[in-house]
Amino acid sequence: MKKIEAIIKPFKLDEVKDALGEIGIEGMTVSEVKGFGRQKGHTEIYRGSEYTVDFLPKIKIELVVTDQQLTKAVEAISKAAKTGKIGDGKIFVSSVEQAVRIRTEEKGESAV
Amino acid sequence: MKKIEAIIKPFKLDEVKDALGEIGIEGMTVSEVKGFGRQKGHTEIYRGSEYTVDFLPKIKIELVVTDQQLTKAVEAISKAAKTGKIGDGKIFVSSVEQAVRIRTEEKGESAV
Amino acid sequence: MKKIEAIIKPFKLDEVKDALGEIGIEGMTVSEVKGFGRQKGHTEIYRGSEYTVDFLPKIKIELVVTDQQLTKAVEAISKAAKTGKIGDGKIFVSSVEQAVRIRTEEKGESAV
Amino acid sequence: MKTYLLTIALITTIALGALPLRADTATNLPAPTVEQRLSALEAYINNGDPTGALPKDTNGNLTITAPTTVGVPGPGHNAWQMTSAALVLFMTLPGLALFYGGLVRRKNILSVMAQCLLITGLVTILWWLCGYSLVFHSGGKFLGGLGFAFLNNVTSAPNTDYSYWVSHNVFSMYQLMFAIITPALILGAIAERMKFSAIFLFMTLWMFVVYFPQAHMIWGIDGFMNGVWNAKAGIKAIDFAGGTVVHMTSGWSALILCIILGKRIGFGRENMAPHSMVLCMIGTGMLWVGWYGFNAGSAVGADVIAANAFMTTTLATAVASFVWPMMEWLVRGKPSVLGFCSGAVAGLVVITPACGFVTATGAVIIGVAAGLIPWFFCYKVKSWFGYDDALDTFGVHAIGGTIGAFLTGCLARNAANANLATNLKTQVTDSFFQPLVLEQLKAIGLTLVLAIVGTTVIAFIVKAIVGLRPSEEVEVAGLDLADHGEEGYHQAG
Amino acid sequence: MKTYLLTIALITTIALGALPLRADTATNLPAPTVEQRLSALEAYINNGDPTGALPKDTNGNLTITAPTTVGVPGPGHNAWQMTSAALVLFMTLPGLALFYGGLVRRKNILSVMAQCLLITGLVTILWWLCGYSLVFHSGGKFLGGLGFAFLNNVTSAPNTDYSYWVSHNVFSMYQLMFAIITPALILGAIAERMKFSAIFLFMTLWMFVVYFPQAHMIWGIDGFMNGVWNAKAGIKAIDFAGGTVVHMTSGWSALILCIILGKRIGFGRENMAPHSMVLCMIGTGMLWVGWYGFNAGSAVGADVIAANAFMTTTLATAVASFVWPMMEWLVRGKPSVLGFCSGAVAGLVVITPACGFVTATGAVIIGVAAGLIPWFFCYKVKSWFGYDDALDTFGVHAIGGTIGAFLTGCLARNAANANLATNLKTQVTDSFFQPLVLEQLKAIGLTLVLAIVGTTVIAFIVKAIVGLRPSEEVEVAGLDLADHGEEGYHQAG
Amino acid sequence: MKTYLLTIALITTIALGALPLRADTATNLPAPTVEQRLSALEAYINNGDPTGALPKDTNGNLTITAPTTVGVPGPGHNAWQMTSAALVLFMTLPGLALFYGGLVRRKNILSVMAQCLLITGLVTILWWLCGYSLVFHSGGKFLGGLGFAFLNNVTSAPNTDYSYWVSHNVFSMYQLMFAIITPALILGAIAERMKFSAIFLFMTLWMFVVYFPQAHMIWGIDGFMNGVWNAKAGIKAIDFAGGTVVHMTSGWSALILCIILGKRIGFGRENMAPHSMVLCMIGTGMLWVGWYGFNAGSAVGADVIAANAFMTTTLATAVASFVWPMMEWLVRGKPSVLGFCSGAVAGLVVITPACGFVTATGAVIIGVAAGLIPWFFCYKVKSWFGYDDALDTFGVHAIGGTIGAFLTGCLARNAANANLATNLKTQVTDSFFQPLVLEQLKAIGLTLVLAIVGTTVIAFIVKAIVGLRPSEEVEVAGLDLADHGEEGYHQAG
Ligand SMILES: Nc1ncnc2c1ncn2[C@@H]1O[C@H](COP(=O)(O)OP(=O)(O)O)[C@@H](O)[C@H]1O
Ligand SMILES: Nc1ncnc2c1ncn2[C@@H]1O[C@H](COP(=O)(O)OP(=O)(O)O)[C@@H](O)[C@H]1O
Ligand SMILES: Nc1ncnc2c1ncn2[C@@H]1O[C@H](COP(=O)(O)OP(=O)(O)O)[C@@H](O)[C@H]1O
Repeated sequence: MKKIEAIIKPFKLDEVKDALGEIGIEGMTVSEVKGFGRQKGHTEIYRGSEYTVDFLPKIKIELVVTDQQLTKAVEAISKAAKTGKIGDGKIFVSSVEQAVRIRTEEKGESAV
Repeated sequence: MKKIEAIIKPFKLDEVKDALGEIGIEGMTVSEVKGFGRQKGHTEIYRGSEYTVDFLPKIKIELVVTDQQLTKAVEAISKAAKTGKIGDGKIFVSSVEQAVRIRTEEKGESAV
Repeated sequence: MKKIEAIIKPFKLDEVKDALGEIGIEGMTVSEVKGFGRQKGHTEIYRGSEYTVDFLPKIKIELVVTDQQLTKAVEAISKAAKTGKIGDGKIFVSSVEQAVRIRTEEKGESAV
Repeated sequence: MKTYLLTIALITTIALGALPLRADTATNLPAPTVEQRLSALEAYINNGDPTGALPKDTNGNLTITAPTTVGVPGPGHNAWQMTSAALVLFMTLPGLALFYGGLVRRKNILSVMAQCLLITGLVTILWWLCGYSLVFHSGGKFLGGLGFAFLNNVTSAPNTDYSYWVSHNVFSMYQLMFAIITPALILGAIAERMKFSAIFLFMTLWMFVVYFPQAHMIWGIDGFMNGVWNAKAGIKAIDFAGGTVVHMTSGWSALILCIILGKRIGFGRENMAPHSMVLCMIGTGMLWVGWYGFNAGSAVGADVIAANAFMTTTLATAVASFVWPMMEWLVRGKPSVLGFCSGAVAGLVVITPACGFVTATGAVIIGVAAGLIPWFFCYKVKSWFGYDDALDTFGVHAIGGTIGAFLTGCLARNAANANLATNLKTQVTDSFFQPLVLEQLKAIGLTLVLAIVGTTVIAFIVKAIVGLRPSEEVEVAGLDLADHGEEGYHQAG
Repeated sequence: MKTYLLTIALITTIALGALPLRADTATNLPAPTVEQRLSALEAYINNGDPTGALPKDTNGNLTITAPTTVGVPGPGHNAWQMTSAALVLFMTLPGLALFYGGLVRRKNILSVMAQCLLITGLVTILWWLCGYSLVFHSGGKFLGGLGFAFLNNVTSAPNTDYSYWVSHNVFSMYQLMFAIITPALILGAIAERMKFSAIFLFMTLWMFVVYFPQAHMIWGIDGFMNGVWNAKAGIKAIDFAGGTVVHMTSGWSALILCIILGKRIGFGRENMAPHSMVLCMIGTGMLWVGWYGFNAGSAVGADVIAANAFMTTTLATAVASFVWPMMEWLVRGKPSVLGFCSGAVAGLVVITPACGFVTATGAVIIGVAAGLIPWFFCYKVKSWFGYDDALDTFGVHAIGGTIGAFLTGCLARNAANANLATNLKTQVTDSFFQPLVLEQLKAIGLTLVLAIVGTTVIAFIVKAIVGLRPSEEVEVAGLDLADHGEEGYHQAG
Repeated sequence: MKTYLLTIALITTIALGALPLRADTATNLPAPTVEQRLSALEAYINNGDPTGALPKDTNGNLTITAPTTVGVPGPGHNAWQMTSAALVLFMTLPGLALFYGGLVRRKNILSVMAQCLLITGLVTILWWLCGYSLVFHSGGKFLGGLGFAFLNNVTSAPNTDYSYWVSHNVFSMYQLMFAIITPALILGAIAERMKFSAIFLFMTLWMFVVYFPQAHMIWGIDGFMNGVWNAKAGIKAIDFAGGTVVHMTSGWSALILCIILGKRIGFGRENMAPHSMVLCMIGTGMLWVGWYGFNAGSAVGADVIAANAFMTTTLATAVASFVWPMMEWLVRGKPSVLGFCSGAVAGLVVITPACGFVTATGAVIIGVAAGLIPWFFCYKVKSWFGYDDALDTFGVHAIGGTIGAFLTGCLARNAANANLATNLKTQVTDSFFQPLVLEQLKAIGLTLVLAIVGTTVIAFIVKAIVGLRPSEEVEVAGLDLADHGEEGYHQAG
């Protein structure tokens, strides 16, 4: 099993979710994160004080997939999340050794 | 060392924490996430507009444990987090290569 | 490629970011988490009711680096985040198999 | 809009029409003399009877044509009464909704707001139908008649049973605002765990069984406990702005209902900390400001009594808002914002029945009592007994209202309110244990019985018909989504 | 500050100076008799003309020295008018800013607030320059003259064209608050997607093209549609507190502008749920409370008409706030907080033109209509047509204002407002389809044309000069950062 | 409660008792004539002396029985004063608490609220003890006597030193609200880093050392700088609603205290952006609305001067709220919500001393100055000097108050306030550099010295006794948890 972590632009979440749904993936976990990278942040000014906000709001999607699903999933995400503009984000893949579905105590790929 | 990531129902957090405490695990990191899976979301209506909220609030627990603690920890979580109803969540296990305790610069298992 | 996850004290974020910048690392993802460990929480009292808050606000930094950058990056973080007081946090390192830059579809180390 | 024809209009529509007093006698009577017109006008300043010095026949009818300033509202008094009514509404929307809403968990914030809004609409409709009439029309000792049903006969002319210079329709709306906030106070005890439909039914019944009778008994011109104005009152009690009517009824009903309802799931185990002390504090500020309408407005006129009530309300509230957190500081090491807020509200509650009857010194004493006793109840007594009065409606309103009713008996002074000399000469002797105290105790007893028995009966009826609590699943997920299909806050987007 | 010399001061500065009426005649005229002074004083109570019973020459000038109570404001009326003006400002800042701000997405909350604040400053400056004058100075049927430009001649003495007892400067500030909230209402339809500079330009032009003419026509003493006070009005319409002037103009303009502007990016696809129903509900409470200044304040004096407006406003609003969520409960299974809030605002909108003219029964009927019809528009009609009226300004204000104008025609009753007998004797016959209805329909038509044509023209001018919408990137990122360089909320720190 | 016996009651308790003037002479004197009664009544309309036209002996005692309208409050004036007092409290609770609270970081929001609440309770108690007396009882030039300690002799009858028609107890509560908000303003400069116990002690001392003397000097009937009413004033300055008393004292004290205190940990390095511009904007709206009570209420009566103050306050505030963000737009490319809010507050501050003395034109000039100068101080000057005035109390209140005091000297006009002709005939010549300007400069100087010296001394005393700052750990973690054991917001649950 593989874990895919994708950092994307927030307004792309729905499209990514749908793209994953189309290839049969219907489990994922999402969180709000702040990203720092090439995309420039913005400056906020409050009376005399300027604050540079380097961290931009991003969405992190985490999903564990079977080895076969991996390529299709990465492609689906990367296609749906792309705008072609700086700051589109990254996808990272790593290995997962075990998975458990708490409700049923199933283990392994069937738990995903 | 292994990293355990558990996605659980929010109101189960205290029970899981206590269960882990009982087996001697007292370090973990918790975040609020939104989960998407088989459990159905809900619909919100604001005047004429309906919004389907597919993403449900979940809690993600991350903890790094020594290899020996692994089985007990996974069991403790899975027992404490279980309600038997859909949406109870998942536990994923992966490998961690290195750990550092920032305060003391200890490395490896003793840092966990 | 390696993934570094660092749990640090919130007010240290800027220093850590700068320290990483100095060694040429300019991509990372940050999230607000709650940590549970040796550092004691606090008690809140509302009229007659006491609530013990065990979970303390922490910042989680995630960054994927090339194998060569790893040691320098871990050192930079651990130096910048250190106060010497309990609760300074942890750094965990694990392996990443693949990375994709969504915008360009670059893969591997160049995507990081 | 300017009122070109008002002078004429008033003579034709109001003076000749609405006021039966002069309706048939307006013609052919001698015109008022300058002296008579002047005395009618002077009465405006003192919020007195404009016909006080005018000649009347044995039936009390004027034997002269009424001056144009008789049977009409006075601008200063009407202005203050409209302002006061708006302020009392402000106490509920959004004051109380924020005070309570801040104290619940995030998932239930909207349920509190919806309940406050529901009560506002519901009680207004009941008030219009017959509620106002049952309280303020004369009728019996325990309930009024139906002469004002549908607000019939409730015009802009004053109802001299309650005020010489405030429009009857303004008075009725002012009193409506009290009828709205009273049941809304109950919501604090039962927050986070009562079905919306159950609240709907409960509140409807409660208004008829508890509020209307109690309000009539205390404030109705022929009410059983209206010691100030009803010479024939069975219990010669006094309650300036609603210590028994508002706070005791709601507070004691809240206790009963929350016991019948049972504790919230997870009570004592889960973290149920207020989701936003910020909202709670905003609500407190609004309650305090709005309460000037509640207390000083209860003089029904911008007169010397209103002025006194304004001062006593300020003193008692500020003192209590200081004492409560100081007790926390002493006992727990930290004065909390919730302590300041609770103290302020407790001060407002306890001074409510007393504000128009006590002096500055009395107000300060009341402030100290209000900071100590409800604090002790919320801090200690509640945990001894273990009932789940979620937001301390009992500790603050029931205890506060009861102390207030009692201390009003001890501290009412002729120097503060000359009306005490009318029907209560023998009760108010200006000593701490004056005879009035006994009357107040009787009133407290009767109010307690009404609230407790009434609520018990209603609660079981409601339980039988629609049930009281939502399913466990709904309660855990929060009432906002289940009952209203909405969430209080959305982060993203 | 105490006013030691006020009596003297008033005689010298105001009585002798400001009022041309008596300016040259004040000397050598006989002093007023006690009887005359008394009648001037009695007029205060009834908000009537203090010179009504005084002797005048054929030009209408007094033939006696004016009593000291002529040409000066009356305390009760002035107190109420100042309170009302403050309340109406409260409706915009922060009432409407919260009501609308809560309904947008997090990233646009500050843009709504900034727009409300901008309009407040901008409109005040226009008002001072010439806006007040164009509306309330006499001049033509469609627009007033410039005699009050820079608020010249607008002193603390009453302007008897509009009130006998309220200071002219207070009246001008009171009316300013209406001129502020009206364009601010438009913001609801175009929220989240219009450039700040475009709003600036649009609103400036709109005040001149739509608001000032409409307000003069309805409320100006010689206005074309001022049925109550202008005997020569072309259309004998009535609009107590601004159904056509405030709600129809803003609501219909909002529809046109939101259509010209186009839909928000992602409309119908993305989740655009209100980011904080809590703020929205707080705003609703403030709007309701402030609206008493709007409606009862429109009597310009704390008189019998204000009292009636206070009652009708309460009844209609509470009923509508009840009916709308009950319809939701029926149709969708859940009464929502937004339903309660929308119902309340709809009730307030629909009763606005009617409040000073209808009885309690009329108000309840209006409340029911206000709960049903705008609900149906927001719930159904909007989705049929598919325009993106972001926060339902059209559904609530345009539809509500139009229904209100119509129902005012049907339900205006002589019993509620004696002024209807002045110039509208033949229009108001106390039946549902009385002749007044036709006049109201004419006024509705003219208002519609003015709002629609005016807005269309202005919108295209603004589009040509500065453009209407921000870049897609800005819109997606949110207007707060792009237009104002700020974020509504910061978590960390 | 209706006031059946009020006419009688007033004669017995007040007319015969409370007012020494008539206490011993009430019997056996001839009754007032109709003409005399009428003139006493007419004085109500003009907020004048009801005994002005009545016959008196050489000691100033009436030689007739006082009419029933002498020595009693007037409803319209009392209504406005009570409304105003409530509005000024609203400015602090929750207005200022939100304005300031929104600008601090999340972890300190409750500390600001707790501090505002603490000051409210604390100052009320000091006021009751002796504060009111030290300010408003006659005594010396610099401090009053103790005749009103414990609010003794402060009844519902007017204190004719300050008002003919407003109840003395209402006046005392109204002035209390000023005494509350003034120290609370200081909180802005020292936010996020001063110990709660240190604030407690500092504020207690500061009231005695700075506020009570300053308020007495400016407003006390025999005050050293009371140019309007005290013919023997050493400095013939004017300050309508508190430019020196409220804003200069608090603003300059804030500067000194924040310098002595030192900067916040991380100042200039860490992100200290406001945690909620939304709360800040809500607070601004409330401040603006409440400020009508502050400014127009300072006329102590709903008279021509109040009316003028209402207008000038609106104009100056709206103009300043427009100018400040326009400067931002020009200089930085973006008008910010904080700019709009800061401009509004600056406008309110600068017009405060002037509002009752200037014309509409003067108000607009003041609005422009208020938008430019404090903006420049917050935007530029502050960063030049580098002190950590956390929320710009100095930039807005000290600078604003000082400009206001100066411009009041330049723009006070006889046409705006007839009282200027009493004791200031030679000072107010209706030109920009009239002699009054010099008096204002003297008052500015004396106020500066008092605030700066007073604050320095107190700050070092407090430092010695309890220390000023919390531990570094506490400051970093936030004051909410450390000082109050609470958090502002809870996400979960
Ligand atoms: N090395 C990295 N490790 C973890 N997250 C990264 C890394 N580099 C970039 N990111 C995440 O990806 C987001 C986009 O990166 P950025 O450099 O701005 O643009 P792009 O993806 O177009 O190269 C960042 O905001 C950050 O959240
Ligand atoms: N493949 C996956 N990868 C990551 N998270 C998952 C995956 N599948 C499910 N989850 C997480 O687990 C939660 C529960 O899953 P769900 O399918 O609703 O019920 P159950 O756990 O009972 O099968 C989801 O809300 C989501 O957060
Ligand atoms: N085993 C663990 N797995 C994951 N996170 C941990 C673990 N132990 C500690 N942490 C995180 O590190 C933070 C600091 O740990 P703590 O024990 O309080 O102090 P220290 O880092 O000084 O030993 C915790 O709040 C938690 O977020």
